[in-house]
Amino acid sequence: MKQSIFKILSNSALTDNVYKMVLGGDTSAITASGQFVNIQLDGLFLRRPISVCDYDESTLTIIYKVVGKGTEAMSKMTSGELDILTGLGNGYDLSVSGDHPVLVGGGVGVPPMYNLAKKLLAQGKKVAVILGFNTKSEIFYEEEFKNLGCDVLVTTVDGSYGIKGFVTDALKEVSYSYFYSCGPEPMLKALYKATATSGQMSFEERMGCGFGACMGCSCKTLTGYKRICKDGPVMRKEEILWEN
Amino acid sequence: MKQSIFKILSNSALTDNVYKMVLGGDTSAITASGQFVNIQLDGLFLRRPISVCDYDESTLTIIYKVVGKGTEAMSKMTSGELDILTGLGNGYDLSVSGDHPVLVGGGVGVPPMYNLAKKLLAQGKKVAVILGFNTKSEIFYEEEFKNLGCDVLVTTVDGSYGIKGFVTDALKEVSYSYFYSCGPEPMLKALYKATATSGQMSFEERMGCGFGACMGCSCKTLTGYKRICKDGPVMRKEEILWEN
Amino acid sequence: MGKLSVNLCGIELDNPVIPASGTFGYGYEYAELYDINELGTFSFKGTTKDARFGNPTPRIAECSSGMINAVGLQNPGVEKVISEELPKLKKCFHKPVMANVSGFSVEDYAYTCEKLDKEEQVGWLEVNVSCPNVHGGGMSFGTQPEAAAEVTRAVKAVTTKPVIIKLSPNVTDIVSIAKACEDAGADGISLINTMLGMRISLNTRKPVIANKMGGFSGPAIFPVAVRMVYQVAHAVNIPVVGMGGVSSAEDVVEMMLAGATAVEVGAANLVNPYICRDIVRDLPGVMEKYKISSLEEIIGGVK
Amino acid sequence: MGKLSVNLCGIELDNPVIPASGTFGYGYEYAELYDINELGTFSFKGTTKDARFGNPTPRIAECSSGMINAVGLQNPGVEKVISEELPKLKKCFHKPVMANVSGFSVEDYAYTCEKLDKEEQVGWLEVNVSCPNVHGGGMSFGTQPEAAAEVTRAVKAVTTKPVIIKLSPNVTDIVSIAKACEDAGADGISLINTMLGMRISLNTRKPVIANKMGGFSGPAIFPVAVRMVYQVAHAVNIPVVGMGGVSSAEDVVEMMLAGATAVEVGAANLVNPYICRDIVRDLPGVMEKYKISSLEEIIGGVK
Repeated sequence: MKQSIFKILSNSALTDNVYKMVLGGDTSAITASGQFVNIQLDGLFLRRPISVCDYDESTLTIIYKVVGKGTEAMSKMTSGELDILTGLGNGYDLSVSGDHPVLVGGGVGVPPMYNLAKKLLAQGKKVAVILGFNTKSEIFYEEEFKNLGCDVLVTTVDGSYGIKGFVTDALKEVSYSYFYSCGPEPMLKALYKATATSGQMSFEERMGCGFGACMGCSCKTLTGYKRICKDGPVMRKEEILWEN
Repeated sequence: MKQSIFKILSNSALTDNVYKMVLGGDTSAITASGQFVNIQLDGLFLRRPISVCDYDESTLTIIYKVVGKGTEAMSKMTSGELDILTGLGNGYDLSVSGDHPVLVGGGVGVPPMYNLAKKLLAQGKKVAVILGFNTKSEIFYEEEFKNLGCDVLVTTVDGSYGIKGFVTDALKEVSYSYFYSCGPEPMLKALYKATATSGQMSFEERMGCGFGACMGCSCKTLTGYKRICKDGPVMRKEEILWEN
Repeated sequence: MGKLSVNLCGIELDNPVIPASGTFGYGYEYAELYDINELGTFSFKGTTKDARFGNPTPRIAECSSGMINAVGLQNPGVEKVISEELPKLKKCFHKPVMANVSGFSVEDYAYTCEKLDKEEQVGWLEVNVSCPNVHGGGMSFGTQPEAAAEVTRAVKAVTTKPVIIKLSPNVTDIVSIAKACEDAGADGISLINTMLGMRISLNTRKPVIANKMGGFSGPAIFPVAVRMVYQVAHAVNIPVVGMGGVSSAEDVVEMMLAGATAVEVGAANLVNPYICRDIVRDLPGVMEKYKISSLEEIIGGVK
Repeated sequence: MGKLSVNLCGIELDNPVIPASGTFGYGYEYAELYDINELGTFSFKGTTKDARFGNPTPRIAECSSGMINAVGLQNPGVEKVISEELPKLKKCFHKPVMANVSGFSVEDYAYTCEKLDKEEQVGWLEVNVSCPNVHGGGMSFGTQPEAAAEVTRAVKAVTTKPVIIKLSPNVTDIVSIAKACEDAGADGISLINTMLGMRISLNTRKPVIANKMGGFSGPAIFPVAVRMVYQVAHAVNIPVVGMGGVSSAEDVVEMMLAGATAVEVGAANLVNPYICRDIVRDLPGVMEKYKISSLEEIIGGVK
């Protein structure tokens, strides 16, 4: 974990309420795909945790949906600096992917799949990607994943684009050695049942600190109590305990 | 009273801890010398009341001393906009000045004398000005008053510049028809005793609203309870009641 | 009824927005800024039997997301309020107004309320039982259920208009006090009054406020206010007027979901004199955003 | 003694800065960020007799200048704390540590404190009497003087180290509770614990926190904390540890002027993990600015 100042390089809308922000700064603390950053915003007390979409030595890309005061304030930023904690969370373990993993992202669960796909492709893996949205107007990053060289399937609940239905409907058409996923809990639950292989899922929870100190985001797993922010956000399918 | 947005045109240091800020905006609510404005600052709850040094149709000049979080934040501003309530307080009554009034300002009580001097000179009055400071390094606006065409006397407590002593020592060397003053309470008290004529004094107090609603800055006078912010800050010598 | 209107103790308000006592004077300073008839009503400056100057200055201190005040119920006394302030108020405000009353003995409260009850424009009596109590040894009426009930009974005995008891948050068990007032005949409960707070100046090494401590208000106390409004609204069967740090239309909706029938806005008026008018104008948009067809329907919406 | 050092119940602290329980774990997460031996000491995660998962999530809500938490004393239980956490703590922290203890019965408190009292690195026992009390019918030990005194006596009977009782601010008369603890043998008082607060989501029309209400902390509660520290410090003759919204070296000095011998920093750690180290480093500059030669000298400087 590292606390440092990032410069806003760009901030643009991908859909009606989903934005992409590129920041310049020290990314050395980011060690894995699937980690998140925690952003301090003027006038708000708690930092706002946002998953990392992509990063290199000097830039950080995040994609966020406007859901409250914090993300609304972010969506209006055009320049300036942000105090950010980087390198938070465990991130995905690539070592167990097998040779043709599938990456499943739903809504704002799509972004972390991007850097993960890059890394897996760099390791010579064949990467299939399933992107789930409610409707056509909410779709983002389909082209970006294609440009990386992934096989991309898009699903929309209302059938306005791609496969009609849920990510699990697209999963039937894919052969995969392992799965990685991020998205709303109902999607993860459905995937848990629908997947034939082992895999990893990234979870969301309201956080206090984001670095394991406050126990604000604890959850129960088959291997004991875990902190989403520090021991997660990524959990292995084998340890997940669905409480309801 | 009017609430409007002003643009910071300039902000520069006059001494170690006294700054001059020029703002652009709608000054139509300012009706008299000696009034003040109330400025909203990010991250601070209450507005900060600051006396008006000078104004014209489209610009407002304030001079402020760094004493706390608010003024410290202001001192660092180089550009941007401020939400300001203008036209607060009664201001000075020029109609009773006689033909050669004296204006007495002490420290940050100096600024409101500037616009007052301008107005009195415009009415063809002969204006004497006494500026009191602790030491040479704290002196500001001597030249500005001279350039207006006032007879200017400067006093310093340590004698490092001008007349050694207090404004009351300089008062002895001036003949005047009436006096106007603004400064720390001990100075006003001394003036109250030392002045041979009637006059007006501007008082300071911690304020809540600044426009007469909260009774946060009440004081007792010989003509009843007054609100410094609304019935003041200017009081006539005849109504002043010194409580201690 | 309009989608913004609510019924407070039998009187319909065009909207639930009410400037709180002590932050709105007797209305006419604000009437110079906008037509205050846009408001549901307002609660005028705390009035006592006799005229009071209040506490020495400084009376105000700044805090994170709030302020402390120690004005000390400055007011001209009930006779002058009736003879001088209410006529001026009548000129700029044409709706029933909430009369805020404080006292230092049960007799004080009864005396002042009986006088104001006879004033045509007074719609409700808001009885502030959170002020220093002389004859009770420094404690305040609002911190003892029996004392609060005693004031309530005394006021109800000499008045005809709805009596709303305004409670202090500086207590262990707000519910027991609210229930005692209800049992004693109160027509409504308003809460929360300010929290007891203190700031110290590092420069002078003295309290910022001459009176040492004062009433802490502003957005900082909103979470405590929402909690107490929720607790009280679910424990009594009379209307609750919620207040404490409210400064936006969203805050008003949150207070109503917690159980408030109407909402008072206090400290925010001192920072933005137009805030109550702005909140009234913002409410329809906020209702649309959160799919609220009528404010009446969401009162106590959180079980 | 150094100009920053203070003496807390017979143990000298290099400086008065103490991360508060529940915001600093058992220290080692922060030890990855900086040398936590720069701190005066810290109060470790609230420990109970048995292991607890705590409350359902969400446990966190945002507020103006603060936050609400409803973690619910998640901890592995005193045996595991001693066998697994303290050894890890010992590796990164070499000073006496403050052991924070909670319980649900007088026996719980005594049991847990007796065990921790025997641990060499434990310098003080901070007994949190502001948690839900099962056997007392929903009230909390910290809201009744006699209950707080009962816990104090039970803990003192089985321990040898200084016992500091941590009080709840959600009470009518904090002084009476502090005095009861002093009379029962407490070596110190720490306050304030969090205020009971609540937020409601306009989107879901449900409380933001699964447990409905939670503990409100952050700069928002600082004025209430300063007031209560001042009241208690002037009423008891044992050291007071001040906390509640402290987030700067200036806040530390203000708390000490109010009467605090040492100062705990809570919520601020969650926003800036380096804040306590920064405060320690900022203190000399702040002392110079306000002409303070030694912190010991300003304790209770405001009469």
